[in-house]
Amino acid sequence: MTEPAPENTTPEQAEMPFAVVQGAPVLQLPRDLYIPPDALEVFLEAFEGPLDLLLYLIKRQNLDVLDIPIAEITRQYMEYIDLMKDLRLELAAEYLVMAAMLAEIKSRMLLPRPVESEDEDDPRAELVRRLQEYERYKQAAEDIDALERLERDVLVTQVDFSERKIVRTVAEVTLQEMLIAFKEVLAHAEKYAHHQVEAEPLSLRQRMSDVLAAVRENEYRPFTSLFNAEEGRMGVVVTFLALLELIRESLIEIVQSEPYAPIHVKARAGRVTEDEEDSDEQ
Amino acid sequence: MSNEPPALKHVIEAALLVAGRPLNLDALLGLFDEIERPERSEMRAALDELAEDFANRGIELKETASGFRIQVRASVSERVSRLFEERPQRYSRALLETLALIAYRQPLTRGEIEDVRGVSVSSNIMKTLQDRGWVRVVGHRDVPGRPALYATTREFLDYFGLKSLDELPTLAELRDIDSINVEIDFDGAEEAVAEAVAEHAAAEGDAMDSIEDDGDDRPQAASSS
Amino acid sequence: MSNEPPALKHVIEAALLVAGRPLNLDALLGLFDEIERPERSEMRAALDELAEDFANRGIELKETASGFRIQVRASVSERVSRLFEERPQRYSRALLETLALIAYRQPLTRGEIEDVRGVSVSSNIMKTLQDRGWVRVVGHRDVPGRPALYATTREFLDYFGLKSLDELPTLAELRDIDSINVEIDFDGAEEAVAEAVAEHAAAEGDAMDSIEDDGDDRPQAASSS
Repeated sequence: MTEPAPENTTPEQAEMPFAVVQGAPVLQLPRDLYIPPDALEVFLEAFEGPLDLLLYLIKRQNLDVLDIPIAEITRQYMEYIDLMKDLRLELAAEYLVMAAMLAEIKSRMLLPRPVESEDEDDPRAELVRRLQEYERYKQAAEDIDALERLERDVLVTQVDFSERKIVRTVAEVTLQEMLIAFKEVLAHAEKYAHHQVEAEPLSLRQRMSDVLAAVRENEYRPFTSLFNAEEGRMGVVVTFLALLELIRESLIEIVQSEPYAPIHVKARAGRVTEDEEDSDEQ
Repeated sequence: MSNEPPALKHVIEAALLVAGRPLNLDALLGLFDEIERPERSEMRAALDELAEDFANRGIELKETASGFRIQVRASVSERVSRLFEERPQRYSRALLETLALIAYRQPLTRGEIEDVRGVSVSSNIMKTLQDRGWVRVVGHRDVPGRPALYATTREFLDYFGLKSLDELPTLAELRDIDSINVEIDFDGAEEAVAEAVAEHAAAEGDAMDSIEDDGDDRPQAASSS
Repeated sequence: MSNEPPALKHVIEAALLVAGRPLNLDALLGLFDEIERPERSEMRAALDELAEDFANRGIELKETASGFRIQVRASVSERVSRLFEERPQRYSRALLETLALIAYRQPLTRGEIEDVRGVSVSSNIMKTLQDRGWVRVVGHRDVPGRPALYATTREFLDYFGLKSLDELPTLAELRDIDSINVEIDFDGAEEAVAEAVAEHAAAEGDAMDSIEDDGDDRPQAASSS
């Protein structure tokens, strides 16, 4: 909100004193101030529509919205409408609709009213309702505008943190979760007889993987180099069984150039793929 | 610098300063592994301490809808904003009134906004409100044409420094035309306050006062531009 | 907030916190009109005070070539960095099943996993498992298409706290356990494995002796790198 420029007399009703004397309305209406035509244009454009203009006319005269002197307000309203027409301002249709409504209320006010009048019988009731409804949101808009808001009133702090470490986190999982998941696969797999998953020593499976990872297809590796005596008899047995299983699954080849010559092992697979290179880096 | 681990409030301070967004309690707790994680009550206490530390400074701790942020106080912002050439955008009355209607009466259609304001609402205004992220379409009214229903967003609350819609300024009471002839008694006055907004009628106290004051009690009504 | 004007150091602090760039002495002096502008010496003194205020805090005042800036101290930097972590998603059931199948049936191909699971295995799952270092390709099956053979890694064992795959429950045990308790007595499982191996070995009795002699000189090279 800004202070109004002196000559513009912008219609900021909030700045007007508001002192209604109920039951004794001030009938001595202040004279309209003279407004130069160019200022008038700015002035009129400042209104947010007919309700806004009406509210201005009412508040300017310290009148209560609930008790509008319709004849007088209608006269003033029409003066502004005529002015706008004279100035060839583009007049929104809503202004004319309001003019018609005011004229209608005025004529109904002239009719004699029953003594016990219900409020819906007051010809002004609908207008009063609309004016009040508009006024409260007009006020609410001013209240919202007055809230401390970002950029205009408060600034958000932001410290540069470009040197931050990029932390990549990965999902965590427990062994238990994995086993439960697996149990369900098993249950599923068992429904299909041809996919029986048999019990077998896992160390054999692991050793198969280890051996397979250690041998290359285009490189003969001494058979004996696959064994580690430090593992003891059991370890050696497991390695051997792993080799047998790998041969059975046609995953490795055993080569012996002549009887009693050293035995060599190589992978049956052909070229080393990129996959393999990648996984070897780990 | 000493080798002591930094105080919780100083971790919070650093986090809020670099985050670039408001952080809620959970986000702050998320800075810690489970083992070392402070209790929520400790976190709250540390936030209180931090707010106190800022008491006479140019910055303040503010909680809004999305969480906590550290902001420069209004009293210092004006000077500091000299750093920026760009002036903050100003908003027209038409836009603010439209925003107010959506805030207090959400969800509602453009036609319903126009009914209250008595003039048409330009598409530009609706677009600006949505571009700013203050307003969004939350559905469509089940009437011919299926007009969009608008509501305010969390960004709206953050921008205006509110924790929730409850913190919006109280809407003025509607008075009944009958009250002209009756001793002023506003107790029975209109309760048809916007559905989405909590009623603050009690807190507002005497409706007459609020009308007479006409906004005098609002925080710093006209000073900032 | 009191009505006193904020201390110079607090104006500086606020300015540095919102500027988004380092501010030199001239930029800071530019916040003030000529009449109210502090002396350079006052500005320097205020900067020194501010730097002192920051001692023991999570932030510090730093002078760089282009001016002063406030930055996060190394001591809290790591913790605060967590704000920028991407929240990890939980692994899907499909991924866990795939991992378990590889663990129990290795080495095996994707097609073989699919046969057991009855559904296809997405490339994404295989990639995630390999990125995580839990699974690797150890070879290719010599069949048309030469599919990759997958196996678990040492990292897999480490992650799940296993010394070897033998510590996993046997398939038979898995079937019987309703809710699997990971702390089951693995000794029993090991024994079962040992027995199975022994039986197997007994059947292949002859071969065993000769191999024993051969394996002396070379360390087993197969464990994953």
